[in-house]
Amino acid sequence: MNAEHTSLLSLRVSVDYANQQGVLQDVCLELKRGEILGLVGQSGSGKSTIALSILRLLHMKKGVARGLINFSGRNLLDLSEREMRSLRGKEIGLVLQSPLSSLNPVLSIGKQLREAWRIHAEGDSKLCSDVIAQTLSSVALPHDKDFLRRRVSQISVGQAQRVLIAMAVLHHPSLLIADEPTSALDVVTQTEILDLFRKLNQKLGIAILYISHDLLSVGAICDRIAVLVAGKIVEELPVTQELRTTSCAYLQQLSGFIRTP
Amino acid sequence: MKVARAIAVAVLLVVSLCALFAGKLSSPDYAFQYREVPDAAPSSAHLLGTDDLGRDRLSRTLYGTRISLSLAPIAALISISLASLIGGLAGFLGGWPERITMAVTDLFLCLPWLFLLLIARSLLPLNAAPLTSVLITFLTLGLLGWAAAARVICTEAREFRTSDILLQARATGQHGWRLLTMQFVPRLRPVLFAQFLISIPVFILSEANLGILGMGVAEPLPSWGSSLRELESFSSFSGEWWKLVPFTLLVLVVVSFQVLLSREEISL
Amino acid sequence: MLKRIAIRMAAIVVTILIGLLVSATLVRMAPGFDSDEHQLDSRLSADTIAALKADKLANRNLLSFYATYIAHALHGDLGRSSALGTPVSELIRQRAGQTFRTCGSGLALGCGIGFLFAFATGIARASGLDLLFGSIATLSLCIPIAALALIFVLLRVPAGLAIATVIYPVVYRYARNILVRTLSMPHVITALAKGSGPIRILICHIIPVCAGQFLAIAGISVSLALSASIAIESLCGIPGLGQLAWQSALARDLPVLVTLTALIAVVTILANSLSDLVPPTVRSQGS
Amino acid sequence: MRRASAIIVLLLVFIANAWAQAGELRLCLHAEPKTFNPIQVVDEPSETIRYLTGGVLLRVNRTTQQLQPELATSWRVSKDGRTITFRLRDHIYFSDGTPFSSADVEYTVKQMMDPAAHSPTGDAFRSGPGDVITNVISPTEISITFPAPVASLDRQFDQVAIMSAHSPKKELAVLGPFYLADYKPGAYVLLNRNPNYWKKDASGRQLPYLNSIRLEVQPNRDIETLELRRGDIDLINSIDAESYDKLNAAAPQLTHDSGQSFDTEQMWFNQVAKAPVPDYKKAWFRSTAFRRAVSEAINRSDLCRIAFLGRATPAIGPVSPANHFWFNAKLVPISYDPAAALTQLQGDGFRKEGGTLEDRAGNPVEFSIVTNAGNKYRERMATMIQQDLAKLGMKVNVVPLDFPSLIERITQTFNYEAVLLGLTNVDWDPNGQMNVWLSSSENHQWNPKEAAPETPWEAQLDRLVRAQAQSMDPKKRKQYFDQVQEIVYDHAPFIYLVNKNALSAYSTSLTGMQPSVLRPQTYWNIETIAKR
Repeated sequence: MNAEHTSLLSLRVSVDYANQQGVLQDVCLELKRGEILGLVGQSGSGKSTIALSILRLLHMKKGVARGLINFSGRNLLDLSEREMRSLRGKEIGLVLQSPLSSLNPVLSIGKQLREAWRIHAEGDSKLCSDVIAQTLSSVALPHDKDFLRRRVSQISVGQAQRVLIAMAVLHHPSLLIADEPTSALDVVTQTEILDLFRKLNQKLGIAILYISHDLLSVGAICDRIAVLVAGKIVEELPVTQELRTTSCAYLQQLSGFIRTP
Repeated sequence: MKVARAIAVAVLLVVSLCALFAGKLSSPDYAFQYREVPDAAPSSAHLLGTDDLGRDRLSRTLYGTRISLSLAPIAALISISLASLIGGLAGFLGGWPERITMAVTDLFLCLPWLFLLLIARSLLPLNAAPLTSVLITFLTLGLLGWAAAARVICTEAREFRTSDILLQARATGQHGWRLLTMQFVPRLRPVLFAQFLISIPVFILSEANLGILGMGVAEPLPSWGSSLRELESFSSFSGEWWKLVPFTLLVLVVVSFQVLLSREEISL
Repeated sequence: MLKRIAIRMAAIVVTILIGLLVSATLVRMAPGFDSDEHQLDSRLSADTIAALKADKLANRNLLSFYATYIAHALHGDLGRSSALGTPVSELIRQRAGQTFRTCGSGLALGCGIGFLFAFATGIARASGLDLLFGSIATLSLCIPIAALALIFVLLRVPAGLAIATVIYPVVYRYARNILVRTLSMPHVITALAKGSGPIRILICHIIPVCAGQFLAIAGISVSLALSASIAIESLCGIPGLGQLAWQSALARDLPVLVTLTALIAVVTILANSLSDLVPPTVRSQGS
Repeated sequence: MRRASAIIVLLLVFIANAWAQAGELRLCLHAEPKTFNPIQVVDEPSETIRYLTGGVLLRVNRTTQQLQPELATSWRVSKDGRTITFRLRDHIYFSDGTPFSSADVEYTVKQMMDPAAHSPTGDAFRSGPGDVITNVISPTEISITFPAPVASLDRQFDQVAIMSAHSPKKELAVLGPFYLADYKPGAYVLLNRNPNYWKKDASGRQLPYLNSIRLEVQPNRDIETLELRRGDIDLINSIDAESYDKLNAAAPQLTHDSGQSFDTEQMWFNQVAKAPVPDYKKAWFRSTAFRRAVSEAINRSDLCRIAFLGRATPAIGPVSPANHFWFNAKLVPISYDPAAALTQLQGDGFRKEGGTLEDRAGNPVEFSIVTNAGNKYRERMATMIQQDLAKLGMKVNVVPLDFPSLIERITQTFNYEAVLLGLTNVDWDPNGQMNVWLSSSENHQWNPKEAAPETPWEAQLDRLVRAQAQSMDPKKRKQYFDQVQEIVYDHAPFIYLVNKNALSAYSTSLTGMQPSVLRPQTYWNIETIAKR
């Protein structure tokens, strides 16, 4: 069996919030191993809700998910909280959109990385620092003591985003959920981060659910695109190499999809 | 949770309707002393019995509800507004305005305000109408109650000032009023809400305590506070449940506020 | 650094001096400053009444009182109580220990339970718990403090518990709501997504981040405890500073009240400086 | 075996505790005592301690209301009422062992009358200008001459605790049944049995029976009642009506109602000419018809029944009917008659329009009654008077004020309209009230320090109280005082409302109790009280 063709994640969920019904209505998504799926949609269309419901963190926003979330052959909605916890960070990683506030402001970066490692791994501190150093260099960050001792307020936004990504891929998860990871970044950093995602995908074989409203970036790295409008998937298309290079017209068409209803 | 909220709405609605139609539901004269039956147990004539002077407890409770329940939240709002204005501004501006405001707040928390209230009473004419003095009382309470909350809000605002939520919001072009309403106020809401819930019963009780300075609700006007003062010699309560009705009502109302206002789900 | 501390100290001293002036003015201007309950005693001659009031009348001129008070205070002499005739410093020495114990235990207990319950509602993710603890808080807020004191005497429970009952609702409400806000912050979601358990989230990602606010709450609960101790000590007959404050307020005892205000101001300022010790958690970028 | 010995030890500890407590009387003071110096006493807590520790020459028997000898075996008052001669007991020692002689009495009188000492106790003897002459005739005999006659001179010595002239312990050396052993400010005063106390009981056993008295400082009356019920204290000297009622329901064996006391609750109108009150209101307050109408429109029996739960009696005048000798028996209780009151008002130019009473000029009658806040009974009475007077069409506002503010208003600024207060009468002899009736006095509360009597009846009062003070003949004095009571009755400068009952409560373990209406009601015979 070729890993490329087995399904990693397939979901079919509806989500209600306490103060808003039908945020997601029977949304179906399928993600293969090693694939990058772009999820695009306007703000408020329910993209982040999908991310949180896969990680089963929806209750943080007072939401309830119903349906089926099949991940590596298990329905996540049936798992206990303890089982779920061992899955988070180990098999599914998450990168949020505002890197500076997504890192703990009072702990040093090194400490947060070590924490992320220790939650799911045994072993001495030597191994731990090795893995961290390795991961940091793979996201093109320095891994000297001085950098690790810094806090989030002492690094740049781009660096913070790389730290977040490093933290998410520390355990080589099979799925990485990136919720608008580039929206807070400048164009140059954006490109760098996108390159990084592609590299991680190719080198480590990590499947990525790439959530964004920025069609250009989605078009740049994704294998397929799903379009979410008002809680429903309205379009699912593959992105071919050809499209990727001369994509303008097509993307325009997609934009139409997003804006019309 | 939905059920709880529905119950809360129902409680508040019933209580305010009862207060509104106090005259229809009970004897309209809350001040009349039925001197043949002082301190009586509930009967068909007096559904909640009578107080120590023979006044109908039910009508006193209902009219008292009208006064306390309309004025205490207003006083709470005044103190919240002051606290968020002073604390928020100080924390937001930072630097010396913050330091001075905080020094003033510290000072405010330890000054003997009792004497200010005494001075205020001596300036008020002795024949001031009961309602006027109630209004003044609650107003004073609202004006004096901000300091503690202002401290918490200031700390909050200081964190907000230095956070990059602000930076990011600024970066996306929000500024001024919009920044205030979109970012700052929602962030402060939990603290303000806490302050509101704490203040209501505290103000209702303080009004009763101010009564002993001559600044509370003057006789014969009823208020929850003066009914609650009866609890102070509670050893007489063995089995006299009807004396606990105002207390129970107050607890019910504040808990209902709590259920209604707490929108945030808490969990980890 | 030394300069900063010096400025800070100077600011505290100025605050206290202003506090002294304001409280002296309030007491002096309050009605009944010149009066004495023995004025109604028909057995006493005018001479005797004048003698009874002599100590108080010596303080009639506010500015001269203020000047002498500060001059003497610099030499460690806090004056003499005009109602009890005892040196103020001795009165305070006799009573400070009692109040320290009562308020200290009350504060520890009140803050402890308040924070504990707030965390419990946070961790257990049950809104039922919140309703329960919130209702307990409401209940204790709705009981008049005099009744509270009486209940505690009836049950032979130490007065510290009564102070804890006053502090708990405030600490619980503020702490719980700050906790709720912090819980929805992105770094907590990140930490959750890493697979951290609730305890770890609380200890590593919430408490350090909210330390400033939590200390601010602890700080204001100190001044709350002090004001509660006035009522509780005088109702329960506990010979502490609170009881002294109440007696002096009734007697318009200027030297005692002014000294107590200064004392409370020092404690309040120190307590409230706690939250300033913690630097703002999130610094603006660009360093 | 070990368990048995443990039980025995426990039992012994328990018995020892019980033994130690058996002879200890415990009660509450309601405030901090301000002084332990007997001549400086003004406040009640200090007076309690003076009573329990001080040895006096003569004592008023609180049951018979008669004088009895104590440290003096006999005494004689001269005809002019200025000189008193005492013969003292022999072989008496102070609590610290210093012997007692007439020199100590001389010392005490000198201290008390020293103008620089401002002794409140001495005020009772200050009848005129001049020096007090003491003449030590022998170690057991002394005569004291005052510059002017002192009304009921001998009875005043009930308040004079003899101090030692020589003891190094100064005023802490005492002749009374107990001495001050320990004092923790704000917490308690501990008195121990005076081993040198001179009195013996009929069987020759030395008094007092009690080993010690522990006076706990406890301002809260509710807690005091609670402690009595629990057995933490043994005695409540004067308990308020409501606590009495509760206690009576739960444990009737503890409560004692000695009946109508000497204390009065009264209200009066502000008649001060320069008071900051509108002139038309002053005119009402100065009208005898207005005051009498108000007095008659108040339902006193309702006040007693409801405000005091039946533990009070309608008052008639300044002297309580319980004071059998001095009360003017010709006075009849003031009848409750709103109709007559209205007629009386109409005669004075008032008229009732709709529900409102108006004076001649058409001003609606509205005034405020101030009273001291926190006194439940006075607040209740004021509220009831509010409803009573509403029947006449008067609008009354009840304003409770804290005590110092109230005193300032009624003694200094005169910024009040009517006040409701109580006065305690410590003295059996109404001479103690003299300052209240003299129009020139500061204690002439409705209109203090009048340069000359402003009304004929006040002039008459001045004459009568002066005459009774000069006279030594009890019958004459009684006649003068009867007239004083009649004038006060007719002109109602004070509207007397009720006489509270003397209520007390004490544990059944106390024996020898003889509660009285005179202060100190329950422990006046402290030396013969024992605790089982």
